[in-house]
Amino acid sequence: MFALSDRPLLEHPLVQSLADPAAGALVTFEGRVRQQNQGRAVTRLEYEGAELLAANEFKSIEAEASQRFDITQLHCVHRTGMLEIGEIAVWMGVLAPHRGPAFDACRYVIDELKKRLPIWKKEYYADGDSGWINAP
Amino acid sequence: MFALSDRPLLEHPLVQSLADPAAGALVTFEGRVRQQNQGRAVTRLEYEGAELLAANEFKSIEAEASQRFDITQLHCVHRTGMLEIGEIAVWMGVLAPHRGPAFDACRYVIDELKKRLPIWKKEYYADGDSGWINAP
Amino acid sequence: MIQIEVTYYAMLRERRGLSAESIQTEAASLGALYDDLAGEFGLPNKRQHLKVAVNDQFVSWDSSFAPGDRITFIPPVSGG
Amino acid sequence: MIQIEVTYYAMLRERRGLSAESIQTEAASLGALYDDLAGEFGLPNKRQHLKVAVNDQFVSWDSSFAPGDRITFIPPVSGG
Repeated sequence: MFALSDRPLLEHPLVQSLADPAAGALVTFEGRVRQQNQGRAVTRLEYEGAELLAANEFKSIEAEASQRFDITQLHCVHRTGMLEIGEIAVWMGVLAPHRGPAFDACRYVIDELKKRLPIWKKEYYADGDSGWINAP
Repeated sequence: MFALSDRPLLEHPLVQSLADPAAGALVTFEGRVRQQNQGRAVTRLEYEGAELLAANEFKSIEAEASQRFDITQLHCVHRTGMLEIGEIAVWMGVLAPHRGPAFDACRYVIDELKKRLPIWKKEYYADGDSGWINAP
Repeated sequence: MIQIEVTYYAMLRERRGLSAESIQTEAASLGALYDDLAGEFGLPNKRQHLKVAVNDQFVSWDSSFAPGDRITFIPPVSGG
Repeated sequence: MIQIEVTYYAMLRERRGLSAESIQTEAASLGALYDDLAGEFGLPNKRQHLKVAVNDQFVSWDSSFAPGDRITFIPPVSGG
């Protein structure tokens, strides 16, 4: 399951509701706002997402992960709006009977998410400049 | 850093105190008590550890991980005492500038921990039997 | 001439100056529609760097569209 | 004859019936010490399946030991 949220992610119900008595392993990934990117000092970040399209595309990624890896539950939340340094931009958790597939699936999903989900990041720099990442 | 704890792990200071403004990625692993192991219904588990020896051996594992992977912080807590189904037996978190090394280091450390740390698990089964795992 | 809804995000939204608008168009495909809008509003992205969705499903640039469809142009993504 | 402290864990602790004890021994190596104790108390593990530590550092079975050392026999581990 996937959601966008404009609130601190660890408060989100999807973060709290991973549970399965058959699961022996939980792997989580958090992407946090770094104070620099490619050598430039970053002061804050802004994220924007196309919510329904992102949810649809995440369903495809989740189906791929479930087919490739023996996992029981997968939750992911991505932040929108303005974020300060150290805040969590994306959180995901994968439950599985065993740890190998939990690691593999978590890594697969974050890699695909970054390539495919319609979410955009704007960086604000210490020198006052700003820009959308991947803009032409 | 490593600790043993006889309390629910998510309350432990080492779980709460991972933070580094240079870190862009956090990968965590939780090993949870499963309701069955190798086809037998498990009702609860007991863990026992050799604390100082485990802390020393974890330092070696942590040094290996820091040498192999670009990580900034590694915390791990292992539970001792009696655990119910679904409780967390081991928690670890790895902070790194980027996600690849965070995943790789987390996986390396849990694999080595399971092989090398002087910690023992006793399973209690639904049929009333019990036994130390890996006992001869 | 049909009426559709166009939704803009990120750099496209900023350049256009709004998030969504209703448009009358005679374009025969999504590709032609984008080229028209890019010319009219000076949208910064070349079409080969974008993807396109109709009613929240990704589709190909040569797809057609129907009155009332919601069309979204997807600039290069940078989530995570 | 020297006095040392032996610590037991898990299956060894259960079989011995205690966690630690002071022992007088004439054994010349850790291997000989374990063999003596295993024979006396019926410890379940063969030595080749164990590791041994002196004062919380792993050492080899042919290491010697000194009066007052704390010796721990490590059965096969199963943490995580």
